[in-house]
This record gives sequence, C-alpha cells and structure tokens, in this order.
Amino acid sequence: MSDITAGSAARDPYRLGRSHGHGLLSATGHGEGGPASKFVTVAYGFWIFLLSDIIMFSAFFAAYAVLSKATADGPAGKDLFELTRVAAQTGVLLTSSFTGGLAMLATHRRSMAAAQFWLLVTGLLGAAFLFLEVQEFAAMVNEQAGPSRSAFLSAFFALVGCHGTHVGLGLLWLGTMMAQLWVKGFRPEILRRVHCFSLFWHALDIIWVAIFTLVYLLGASS
Amino acid sequence: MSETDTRNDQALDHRDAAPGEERMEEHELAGGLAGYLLGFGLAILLTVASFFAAQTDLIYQPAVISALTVLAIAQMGVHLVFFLHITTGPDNTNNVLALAFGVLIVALVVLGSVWIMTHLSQNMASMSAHQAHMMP
Amino acid sequence: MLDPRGPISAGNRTILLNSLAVMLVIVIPTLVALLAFAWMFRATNRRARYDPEFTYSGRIELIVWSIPTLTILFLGGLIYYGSYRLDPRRPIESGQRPLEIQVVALDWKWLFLYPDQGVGTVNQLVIPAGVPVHFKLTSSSVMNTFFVPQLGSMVYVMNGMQTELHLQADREGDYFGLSAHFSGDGFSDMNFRVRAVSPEEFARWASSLHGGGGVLNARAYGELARQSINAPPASFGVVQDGLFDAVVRQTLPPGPGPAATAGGEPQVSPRAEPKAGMQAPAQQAQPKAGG
Amino acid sequence: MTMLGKLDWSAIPFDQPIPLGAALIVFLAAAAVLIWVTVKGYWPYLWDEWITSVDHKRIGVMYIVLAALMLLRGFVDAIMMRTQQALAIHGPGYLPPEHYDQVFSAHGTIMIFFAAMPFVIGLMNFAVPLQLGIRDVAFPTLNSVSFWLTATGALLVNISLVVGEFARTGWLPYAPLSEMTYSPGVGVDYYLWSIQISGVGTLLTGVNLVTTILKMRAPGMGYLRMPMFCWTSLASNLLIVAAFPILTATLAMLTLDRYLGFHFFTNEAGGNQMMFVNLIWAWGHPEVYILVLPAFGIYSEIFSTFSSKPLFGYRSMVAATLFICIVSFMVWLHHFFTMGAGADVNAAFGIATSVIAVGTGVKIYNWLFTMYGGRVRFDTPMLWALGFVTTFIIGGMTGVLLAVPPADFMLHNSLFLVAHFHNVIISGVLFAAFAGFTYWFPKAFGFRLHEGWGKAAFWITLAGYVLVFVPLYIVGLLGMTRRLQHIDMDLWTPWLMVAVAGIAVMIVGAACQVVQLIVSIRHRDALRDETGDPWDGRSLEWSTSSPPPAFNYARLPHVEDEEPYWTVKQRAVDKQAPEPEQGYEPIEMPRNSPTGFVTAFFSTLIGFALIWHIWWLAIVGFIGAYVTFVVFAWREHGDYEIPADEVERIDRDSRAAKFAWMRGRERPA
Ligand code: HEO
Ligand code: HEM
Ligand SMILES: [Cu+2]
Repeated sequence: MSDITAGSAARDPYRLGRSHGHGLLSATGHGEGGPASKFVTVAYGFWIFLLSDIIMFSAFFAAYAVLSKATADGPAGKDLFELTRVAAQTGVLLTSSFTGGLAMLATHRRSMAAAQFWLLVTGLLGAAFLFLEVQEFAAMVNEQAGPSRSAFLSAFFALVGCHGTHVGLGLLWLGTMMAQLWVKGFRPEILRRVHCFSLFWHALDIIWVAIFTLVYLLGASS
Repeated sequence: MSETDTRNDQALDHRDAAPGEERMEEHELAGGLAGYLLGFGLAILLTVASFFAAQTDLIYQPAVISALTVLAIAQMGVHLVFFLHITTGPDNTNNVLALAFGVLIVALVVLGSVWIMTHLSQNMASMSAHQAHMMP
Repeated sequence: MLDPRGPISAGNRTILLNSLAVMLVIVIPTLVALLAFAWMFRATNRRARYDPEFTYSGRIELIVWSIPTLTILFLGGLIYYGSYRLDPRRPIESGQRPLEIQVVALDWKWLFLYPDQGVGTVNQLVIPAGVPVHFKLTSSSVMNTFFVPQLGSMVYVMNGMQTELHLQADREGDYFGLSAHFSGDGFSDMNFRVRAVSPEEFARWASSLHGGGGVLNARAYGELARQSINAPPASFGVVQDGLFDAVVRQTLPPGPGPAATAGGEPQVSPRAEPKAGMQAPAQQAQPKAGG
Repeated sequence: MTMLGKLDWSAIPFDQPIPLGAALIVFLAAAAVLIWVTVKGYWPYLWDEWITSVDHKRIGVMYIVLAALMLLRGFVDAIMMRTQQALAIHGPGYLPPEHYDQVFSAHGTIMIFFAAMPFVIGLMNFAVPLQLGIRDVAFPTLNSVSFWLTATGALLVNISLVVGEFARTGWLPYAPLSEMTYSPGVGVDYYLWSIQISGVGTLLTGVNLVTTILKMRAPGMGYLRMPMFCWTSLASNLLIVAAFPILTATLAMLTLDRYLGFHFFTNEAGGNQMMFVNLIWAWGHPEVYILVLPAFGIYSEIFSTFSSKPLFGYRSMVAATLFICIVSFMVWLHHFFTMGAGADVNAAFGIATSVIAVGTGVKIYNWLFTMYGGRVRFDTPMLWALGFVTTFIIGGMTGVLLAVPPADFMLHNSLFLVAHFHNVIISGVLFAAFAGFTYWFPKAFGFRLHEGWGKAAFWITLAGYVLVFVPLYIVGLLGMTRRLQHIDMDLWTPWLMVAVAGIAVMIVGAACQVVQLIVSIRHRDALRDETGDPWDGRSLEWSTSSPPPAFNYARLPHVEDEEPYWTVKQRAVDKQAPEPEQGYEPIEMPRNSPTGFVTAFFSTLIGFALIWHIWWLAIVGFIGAYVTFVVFAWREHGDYEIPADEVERIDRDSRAAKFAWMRGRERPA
C-alpha cells in the first residue's frame, strides 16, 4: 500500500504546497472517510432543508418589513396586537420546545412510555399555540382587520400564518410519527425521523422568536 | 446512540456530528437533561427581558429596537446551542458552515431588500410635504 | 441610440462606448488566444510540446485574477460617476428654466399634461428644442417604461408612485417614443411621436390649444383610462387642476382591467379580452383631433 | 359554484386554429406513443425500470428526456415569435396579441424551468454520484419525487395549451399586470401552480445533491479532490437551496393576492408592486447562475479530458466557483436599474455585478491554459466547448455593459438585452447541455453518438445562433424593445429578416441532432463502447463499465489524488496488469418505489384543481398526497441486497473488458 501511495503522490500534479499523511479517517469535518452514516446524512439533509425554509421566511420578513407602514389608513400594529396573548403563545411554544427535548432524551433511553408522553405533551402545547393564533386571527377579521384590509395586514397574516401553517403541519407529522413509533418501536429509521422532527420543532421556535420580536413587540411599541 | 447508527459505530469518534445530535458521552455543558433545563431557563429569561424591554419606559425609546434585536439574537443563540446542540467543535464544522451560509443569505435578502425598497419608496413618494400641504 | 439627439443620450452613449472599448481591449486578445491555443495544441500537431504537468503556475494565477480585477476597477469608476451624473432625477444644467411635463401611462396609450400651459395630449409629445424638460411620471394601471431612444434614459412608471426624468432635445426634429416595459395586449401600439420644435413654435402650439376643445376632467379621465388599443393622437385644451397628483395619490381610482371593461361577465379563458375597449374611448372625451 | 369551478367548454379554444391544431398534434403524438407502448407490451418494463426507478442514473436520463421534449416545445415557440416579427411589419402578422403574449411567456417559462433546469439537473443527477465514486444520491426516493414534480409542472404548462390559456405576462409575471384586476383569466394561475409544484421538486433536488456532495464521497475524496463538475454542482445546488425558497415565497404572495384578496402587490390598499420586482429578482439572478455553474463544470471536465491534461489551476477554479456563488446573491438590482432607486444604489449594484466578471474571467483563462501544452482532440463535446468560450465572452461582455447603469438606461428591456441573455444562455447552458449529453451518453447507454452528425449539428447550430442573435444586438441598439407583437419601424426590418433566416438555419441544426440520435441508435453495435472509457477520461465515472451496473461500483474506490481514475489507469498501463482484485461483499441498494409517480399524480390533481377553483378536487389531492407519504413512511423494506457472487460476476466481466483494452495502450509520452 505504502509504495502505491508514494507513487501516486509523485504523479500528483497538485502536490504543490500540499501536506501529506492524512489517514483516511482522521480528518473529521472533511468527509474523507467515505460516505457518512445514514443517520448523519438524513439529519444533515434535513438541516439543509430547514435552512432553506428559514430563507423562505426571510422573504416574508422582508415583505413585512417593507409593508409594515402601509396601513392604508387602517389599523396599525399597536391598535391590534395583544401582548398578553403573544406572551402566552410564546410561553406555550417555548415549553413545547423543551418538552420536545425531553422526548428526545426519552428516546435515547429507549423509554417508550416517556417518549410517547413527552411527544404528546409537545403536541398538545403546539395545538394550544395554534388555538391562540386562530383566536387572534378570528378576532382581527371580526374587527374588519383581515388580510385584505391593507398591505400591512396582508404581510402580517402571511408571515404569521406561514409560521402557523408550519406548526400545523408539524402536528400532523408528530401524530403520524407517534403512531409509527408505537407500532414499530425504536428502529433506526424511526429514530432518524424523530430526530428530524425535533430539529423542525426547535427551528419553528427560533422563527417565532424573530416574529414576536419584530412583529409584535416592535409593532406594539412603535 | 448505538442503534441509530448500526454500521458506523466504531467510527463514531471520527465522523461528523449530525445536526442536533447530542454526544452524550461528552458530558458537555449543553448535554442531557441539564442542558435542556439550562437552555429553557435562559430562553425564558430572555423572553421575559424582551417583553419587559418593549413595554418599559426605562429604556430610551428609539433604542428599544436595538435592545430587542440583541435579546432576540441572544435567544436564537441559546436555542441553537442548547436545543439544537450546535457547537464549535470540529465534528460540527459542516453544520456550522451550512448555518453560516443560511444566515448570510437571510441577511443579504432582508437587508438588501429593505435598503433597495427604502430608496425606491423615498424617490417615488408622490409629493413633497410642501405639496401635500397645498392639496385640498 | 447610436444617433443621440440630446445631452442625456449623448452621455449614455459615451459611457457605453467607453465601457465597450475597455472590455474589448482584453476580450479580443482573449478570443484570439483561445483560438490560437486550441489550434496550436491540436492533437495532430506533433510539433507542439506536450506538457501534462503544466497544471499550475502561481504567476499565471496572479495575472489571471488581476487583469479582470483591474479592468473592473476602472469600469467601477465609470459606473460610479456615470450613475451620479446621469441619474434620471438629476436636473440638466442649463440657463433655461426647465419645462414641466406630467406623464400618465394608460392602457394602452400615453397621456401628457403640461401644467404650466394648462393643456394635455394623448400619444404625442411636443417639446421645445434646446430647453431641458422635467418629466414627472406615473401610471394609471400597470407598469410601463417611458422611453424616447434618441433623447436618452428611460424610467419606469407605476400607479400610485411618481418617478422623475430629465431629458432635452438639442435639435428640432421628430423622434420615436415607446413603452419599454410590457404592459398587456395593447403594448405594441403604445408608441408616440415626439416633436421637438423651436421654443417659439412650442409657445404658439400651446396657446393655440389652450382653452380649445377637449376637456380633461375626472370623468373624461375615467373614460380615457379604460383599455383601448392604438388610440389616435388627441389633445385637450382644458385640463382639470391637480389631475396628475390625483392619479398619483390614487384619489382617482386605478384604471380598470379587462374584466371590468368587458361589462361584468365572468372571465375565464383567452376570451378575457377588452370588449368594449376597442373603440377609442378618447372620442368620448371630446378631444380636439390632431393638434 | 359548480362542481368544476371555473371550468367549462369555453376553456377549449375551438375558435383558434393554431393552438388547437398544435394541441391536436401533440395529443395524437402522445396517443400514438401510448398505443405503441401498449401494443408492444412495454408497460411492465417502463414501470419497473423507469417510472418507479430510484436509480440516479435512470432519473438523470428521464430528466434529460423531459428537458429535450420541452426544449423542442420552447424552440417551436421561438420559431413562432421570429416568424411573427418578420411577418408583422406594419401589419398584424398571424398571431394576435393575446396569443403572441402567451407564446413569449411560455417560451421563457418553459426554456428556463422545464428545458434548461431539467437538463442541467439531469446531468448532475447522472454524473455527480458516479464522479464521487458512490452508489446513489443521499435520498434516492426523494430524487424520484423531485423528478416527477418537475414533470408535473411541465405537464400543467402544456395542458394550458388546450384547456384555458397560459400567462400573458412574460416569464416573470410582474405585478400588477399579473394581479386579478388586469389578468382575470387562468393563465397566471397555470404559471403559478406549475412553477410552485416544480419548484418544490427543484428545491428537494438541491437538498439532495448538497447532502450527497458534502456527506457521501468515496473514501479519500477530500473536498480538494472532487472533480470540478462536483464543485460547480455543489455551488449550484447551494444556490438552489438559497434562492428557490424566495421564489416560492414571492409566488405565494402573488397567489394570496389573486386567490384571497391580499394586497402585497396590488394598486390598492398600500400594496407595493416594486416589492414583487425586488423579490423575484432576488431569486431570478441567482437562478441564471444555478444554470450556468454546472455548465462551467461540464466544460471544465471537457477541456481537461480533450486536452489530455489535468484542469489548469484547479484550486483557483474552486475559488472562482465559490466567489461567483456568493457574489451572485448581491447583484439582483441590476435587473431594475431603471426603476429609479437612485444613484448610490445603482452604482453599488452595478459595481457588484461587474465584479462577477472577475470570477468568470478566471475560469476562461484557466480553460485557456488547460489547452496550453495539451493535445487537443476536436471531438463533438470539445467543439461545443470551444463554441461556448468564444461566443460566451462576447455575451458576458455585453452583460457587463448592461451592468453599467447609464448604458442600461438605454438598453434595458431592449432586444440588446434579449441578445445578451440568449448569447450567454445558449452558449453557456444549452451548448453545455449538448456537450455533456454527448460526453456522458456512452456512459449511460454503452455506445457513442455518431460523430459526423454531431459535428454537423454543432457547426450549423453555431451559424444559426450567430445569425439569429447578432442582428438582435443591433436592433436593440436601434431602440427596439422586447415583446413586440408587431413592428412599426422600418429601421429595424432588415435585421429582423436576417434573424428569421438564422432561425431557419437553427432548425436544420436541431434536425441534425435528432438525426444523430436516430442514426446512433440504429448503428449502436458499430458505436459500441466496451471499455467504459471512450474519451480517455480522467475522473471516476470512466472507471466503471458502460452502462454502469445498478450499484455503480463493486467496491467504493479509494481516492488518492485529484484524478483517481487517471492515476489507476496509468498504473495499470505501465505495469500492464490490472489493479488487484479485492474481495466482494453483498451490496444494499434502495428498492424501486412508485412514491414519486403517485405524488406527481396527486399534485397534478391539486394543481389543476386550484387553477380552476375546483376546491373539492384539491382537497382530494391533498389527502391523496398525505396518504402516499404515510404509506411510504410505513413500508417495511426500503432496501434489497445484491449477493456478493452476483456483484463479483458483473465486476469480473467489466474488468476483463477494460483490461483487454488497456493492454494495447501505451502511456502518452
Ligand atoms: C445563464 C444565464 C446568464 C449568464 C451567465 C449571465 C451573465 C451575466 N449577466 Fe445576464 N446572464 C444570464 C442571463 C440573463 N441575464 C439577464 C440580464 C442581465 C442584466 C439586466 C439588464 C436589464 O434588464 O436591463 C444585466 C445587467 C446582466 C449582466 C450580466 C453579467 C455582468 C454577467 C456575467 O456573469 C458575465 C461574465 C462573463 C464575462 C464578462 C466574459 C468573460 C470574462 C473575461 C474574458 C474576463 C475579462 C472581462 C472583463 C473584465 C469584462 N444580465 C437576463 C434577463 C432576464 C429578463 O429580463 O428577462 C437573463 C436571462
Ligand atoms: C433556440 C433558440 C432560441 C431562440 C431562437 C429564441 C428566441 C426568442 C425570442 C424571439 C424571444 C422573444 C424576444 C422578444 O421579447 O422580443 C425570446 C425570449 C426569451 N427566451 Fe428565447 N430563444 C431561444 C432559446 C432560449 C433558451 C435556450 C432559453 C433559456 C434557457 C431562452 C429563454 C428566453 C427567455 C427567458 C425569454 C424572455 C421571455 C419573456 O420576454 O418573458 N430562450 N427567445
Ligand atoms: Cu442578473
């Protein structure tokens, strides 16, 4: 082996300024050790997808930033936003992120009961969040402050609604996965999916931080 | 962790970490239940601080926005570290690079759009304040 | 645009030719080298040296990065100064007071208003030669772009917004004007004639029109804003005060689309065409023809 | 409210002979193919080997078939436009505005989204895993879903030919023209849903290939040992992941405006139409680099292979690729200099734009020096590559010209712009597609394409392309603007006549390509490539047999340097002995899955239903898609195993063929 390596290095046209002697597995972070495991690949792929999702949100954020003053003589943020509800939503979603983490810990311990329990709690908290949001939207529509009232409200409903839709889809996914976990147990592919779900759920929480800061807190205070 | 990764167990120490993966054996600050608890606590603290900053009169009003921005960034950082287990370790390089790319694009899109749109809107304002004043 | 008739288009052209020249200086040698190398080192040419180890040269890399960089640096200066000097909002330096003209793009024709003269025209623009013109532009409905190639820069026009443009014709003559941004089925006919005349003749033209036939008030504007293709040139001797600002501020509603024009019937497929629009609605506003 | 929403018989253009006739021809052709397949009993074959295949090579080929068909459709549109403009001088021509406007909108949309994108993605799909020395992409079933979603988008656009209409708003539906008020028909809705659906497919491809390239290389293949095409594919897919979500969001906003009365871009209630322009270009500019970066990669492979030399300045090329990738996200305003953002914004974006020329220039010079000291062989792929560099630098130069704001104030939306982007897209992307197609065709099918017809196609296409687009630069300078249905200026007419002559030449060129394919298939035995390495290649894909086995490599190759196959090949030639055989192990491969096809079926329903406001059908479609997802998630066996002795048998055969060929070879001096 060693003479072959030496031979190829001598023929290596790019040897200029290149250090030698990398063992195949030693270079962590450079992927020289051959294809990564399925777990790493799946999680990484999902990570890339999440980044793209966040970029999609950034377009809605950009639109909101540009249109937030375009109230067309209609109500502005500070006439509409109720910070108590927003605080409740934030608390609920944040806690669900935490319980989601506990569910992950339970899967590491291979404890079915605990995992199912914490996933259920996470789902219920997510549903509570969604309920509060729907309530808010309904109230606004009733006050003639629906999305077609002004460009500002269009941008608001689209941005916050997009997050809400994600939470809703997350719930659907969560339910499906709890059923799978129940039926199939802690199999590698199920564990991969649970892991991706947890990434998804935490990412939604991060987006919510941006929303409650930029939309609600800034909107209500200016 | 072992069943999640049947084939590459032995190489565990040498491979990249999956995003969000917790290296349980490392007993890190952000590891295990303690990590989640710590993160949860910090996040609550920062949230409360944000809501407080938005409503108090203690902060000079025009600077509220910067206070809120800082708090939001801090909280996102807390979520990333304690919930998503992003670290600066060598096994996380790939994950952090991807994240950095995403953040760069988000910044370019949002800041670029706001910059462009502000200039456009200023130049296209239908009339000066003076003119508006003269209109019936 | 190769035949400029005003300071703006002359400036545009000079900058264009400068940039082109700078780039050709390196593009042409590159082109020649590409063809020459390919030919020289063709496999059948046994006299050419075969040197598969020649895959890196720090010196060449340095040159290869720096030549384009330097070119772009120079071009960057051109871009920077050009952008400021030829900014459409920048007034043209001149001893003359600029003429104010307000432009409204309609579906699918151009309305020109002369606030100081109190007159208006459709699809024909008359300007005094040698005098800077300050355009304020807007649209009644969709985006268009106001463009007179021989006079220079174009600019977008949009409903609810006002853009600005400064142009000047140096000499008397007839120029071609058009919309440079697609705006729907009647787009290809959204052309207008620009007549640059002597300042005296311009004054005569304006006063002959003033007070004459054709009243442009909110109602007439509403008619005019309906979709119509290939509207003939027309003029108005009386223009309601503040009409342009009312369009910009949207106190006059945006022009209707085809659904509204076609009399409320449900619109489904390709037949969503303007039905009532085909006869020139300008007629209904009783303008004085020609002018 | 009826069961069929807005759909009724008036949607079918019985009174318009041209679209109806075209539709009839397409319909009859499709029916003929279906009948032929049924009569011959090919359905099981098609279903098992292609439709449900999750093999990246098969999916790559299907992408390219789709792209080629759509390229023909887009080309027909182009012929219609050129002839219309030649006939409609001071007259109406044969296409009324409401039809002509659909033609250019469809041409642009189809060419970008359904011809260029699938072609490039197909080539990446086919070649990247082979070049990386691995067995498939990271997510094979997802890959199939991506393809079928793209096909759904293409199908919907083509349905609009018969049922309803396509958008009449250009390839980017600027608001407010595309809002309900000004475009009440279903044309824009067809656009929106077909782009959204295929956009999801593209995004998933991006995720898939980024993950593949970053996480799944053969052992030893560090980043700086990846072939150039893998690098540019990585950059391109990163751009997909970063840019397509912006498109999705922007079109979603327009959709909300049209369907639910939102006011993002309307004239009423504070909507801001400039926002649409801003956001659509924040995607649109990176999009053109998504197309051209993989093309640059293909050219890099070709310049190196056909010059019999490693790529010159490899690391410089990597740097230039990443440079272009990042900078392309900072220039989008150059598409609307004339909207009036003011001097400082224009200057900043103008300079940022021209900076891209530096990265591109570096690439050009490195290709130049790749040829220097090489032995340049003028096979068809190399001809396309040479045709590319020589014309692309002109198109790039006119692009930089447009990046100078005062120049753009005169040239924006002119035919000069149209000439610029066809100049860069046709030589940059289309020629690369043809080059890559010719280059990898033997790898995919085991026989080469006919060289004579390929060369004829090249020269004729090149001539036609110059004839069509040089006149457009000139009329652009003479003030002619784009998207004109008829022409009133005599100044322009001679040039339009030259262009229409050029399109006739291009038709001949296209015909040569079709003939080339037919001739090659008929003479496939004479053109057979036994060695797996017809061009004396340098990267890993040439080390396996043609066509490669399902698993690509019996053992994952161990990569020792930048040109792993070249090294191994020279060693074998030197020693006149093949690489020692290593032990064989069973291989796990992903099973076929109809998931992609079924998903596409339901998304076609969803798309069609939403376009025509048939709400119940949309709900059915969504439920179907969800059920498909659950069924897929629930399946028990995603993989199957190829036993070791089978692997061994396949590999022995191909090694023997390869060595028989190597034996006769000498190392080039
Ligand atoms: C694959 C597609 C592709 C590619 C590669 C490019 C490449 C470039 N484009 Fe083009 N473009 C593309 C596709 C389009 N462009 C458009 C429009 C467009 C516009 C807007 C014009 C307007 O609307 O008014 C500008 C300013 C540019 C600039 C550029 C520049 C600077 C490059 C550069 O990347 C070129 C770099 C290459 C060069 C320069 C040549 C080689 C370099 C050498 C030899 C080094 C030395 C040279 C110098 C230093 C100058 N493009 C549109 C219009 C869309 C629409 O409106 O519908 C499309 C589709
Ligand atoms: C094969 C030869 C081709 C010819 C002859 C051709 C011809 C044309 C013509 C005549 C137009 C309309 C110009 C105008 O507005 O007046 C056009 C527009 C356009 N073409 Fe092509 N084209 C070709 C290939 C391509 C390819 C390969 C692509 C992209 C991959 C492409 C993308 C576009 C786009 C985006 C537009 C703009 C559409 C719009 O205005 O909305 N074309 N082309
Ligand atoms: Cu661009």
